Amino acid sequence: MPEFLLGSAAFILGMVALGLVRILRGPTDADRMMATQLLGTGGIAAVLLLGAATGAAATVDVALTLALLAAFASFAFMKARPAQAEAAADDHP
Amino acid sequence: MTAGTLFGLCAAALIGLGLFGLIVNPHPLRKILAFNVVGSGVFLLFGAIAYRGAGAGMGGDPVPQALLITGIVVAFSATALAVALLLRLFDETGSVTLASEPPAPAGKDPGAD
Amino acid sequence: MNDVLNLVLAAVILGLAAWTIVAREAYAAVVGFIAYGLLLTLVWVQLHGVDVALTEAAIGGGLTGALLIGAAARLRSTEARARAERPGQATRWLAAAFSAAVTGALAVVVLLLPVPAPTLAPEVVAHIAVTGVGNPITAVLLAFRAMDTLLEAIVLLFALIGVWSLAPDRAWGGRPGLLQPVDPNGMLAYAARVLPPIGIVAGAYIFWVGADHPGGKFQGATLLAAMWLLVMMAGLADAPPTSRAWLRWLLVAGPLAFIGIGVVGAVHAGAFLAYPEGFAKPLILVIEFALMPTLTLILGLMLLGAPRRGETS
Amino acid sequence: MSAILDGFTVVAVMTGAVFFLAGTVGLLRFPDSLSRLHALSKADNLGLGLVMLGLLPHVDSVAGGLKLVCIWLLVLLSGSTASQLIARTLQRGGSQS
Repeated sequence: MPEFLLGSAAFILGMVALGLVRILRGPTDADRMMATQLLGTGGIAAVLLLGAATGAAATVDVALTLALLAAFASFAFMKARPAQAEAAADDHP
Repeated sequence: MTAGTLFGLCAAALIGLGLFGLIVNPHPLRKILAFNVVGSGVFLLFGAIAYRGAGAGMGGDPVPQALLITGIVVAFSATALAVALLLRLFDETGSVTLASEPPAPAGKDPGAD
Repeated sequence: MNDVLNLVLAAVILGLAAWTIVAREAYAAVVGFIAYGLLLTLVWVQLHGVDVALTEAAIGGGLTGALLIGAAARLRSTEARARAERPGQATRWLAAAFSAAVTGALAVVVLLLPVPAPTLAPEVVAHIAVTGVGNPITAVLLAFRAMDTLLEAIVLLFALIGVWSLAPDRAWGGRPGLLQPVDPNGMLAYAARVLPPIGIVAGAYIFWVGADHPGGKFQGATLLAAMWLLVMMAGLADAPPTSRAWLRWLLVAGPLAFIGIGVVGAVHAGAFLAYPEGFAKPLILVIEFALMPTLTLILGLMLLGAPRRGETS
Repeated sequence: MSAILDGFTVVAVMTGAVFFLAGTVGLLRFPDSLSRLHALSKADNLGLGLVMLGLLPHVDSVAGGLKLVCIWLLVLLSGSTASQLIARTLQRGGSQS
């Protein structure tokens, strides 16, 4: 069973990492943030799977912290964005 | 290859990447970012060494791991101070250049104030 | 299977670090850096450092990300000019050669690390019973190397004083950060009402389990600070003016309590920060409780930056 | 009994992984930002939800299980709020350019 859980963690991580190509391609900052959000969710799933595979109960707390702080970072992104929405529109016509 | 060696080598590469960015990126904010990459590389190297020190029923050597926590928090405070300095410079002069003689305003940015 | 996972992690981390360095816009680079911090958290789990993973998740990805993204947004107009200052080809090649040499040297060091690795883990196991706490990391942070933690708290305080001292004269003692208008569409305000109660419970929980399981004051304080910042970001509360006496007292209370206990140790146990026999755990708990509000305030205020407005606006 | 539970875990986690796959494909292949956002929320909600569901039989206490559910609810809440905000900025950006 641990092998299966680790394999799933690697698979999910590989998948969301592929999604990071969106960070490279953009075109808008919102797209980049979406890729990070997907990575955040995938990261939480991977941490949970890792914790179940190794039996380390405390990893659930890592996932909890990630869930709260990832939300905080994406809100900070949203709050910072309107100030430069026009600049972004110039960069990506 | 054990996880310790793999992430140790990964850390070495991160430190190199960060140093490169620190030298060639002219924008101070990018230098701060690059410095954080160097910092996390150093932390990771330290963490890989802590991992190798597993023993006595522990997954890693707890002493370097505790120092890492201290290091991460202090690195955040240094970053915050650097960003505050940078923003004050920007408020004061409207530019953040580190060049001793600012270049002619050929690359005038329409967004600059 | 574990090796596959580690390889994927290492590859993605290197890719993201490279993106952080070469991306054209600072904004895109910071988004890459947030993702990078997230993946480092997973690496710490893989390296059996759950305490470090918690810290990285809280500070590396969350707080640093929010700090840098705000700065990147404000400095966007300066980027075009900075691009014109890019160093010449020769400098870049030299920098690349230098960085590659550093990496190579470090890689050799990593490959030549002694076997068996030196470790202090048996020492910690042998002496942890004296401290009364169950989490070895907490024992190291607050008993075996308590001096480090005390100095760290003071470094944090000095960094905050440094940030505050960057205030322009007219805003001295005023409120840090910008006045946030209440979000008209209400989504952020909604999140800022629903998330903090959960986040505060989670932060208190992570703080509380720190004595016996991974967790502790830094991680808990970061969660609390993030929730406080979220409420301010949504405009539901304003930052306190930096001239307030209660604020300044709270900021020094943690380090002062820490130093006080250290002096008591010098008198009763023979050395600064030594705990009298049998009193180790209660004293550690007192220090943790005293540091918690201080750390929360310092971490939050550091992210807000220097005061930029008067007390009233 | 444990074989049934293990089977349940395998099926749930694999289905969750498929949703992550779908989310990635959507994020990479969909033509515009709003449909990419749609793909993202499926991975967020269902992918993590199914993984969490699959791990529930493995927790060692009721509190551990509750924590798992709490994490999922948190991600649901913050994910949907962030999606709303992203969509609004996209709309605003679209009307400007």
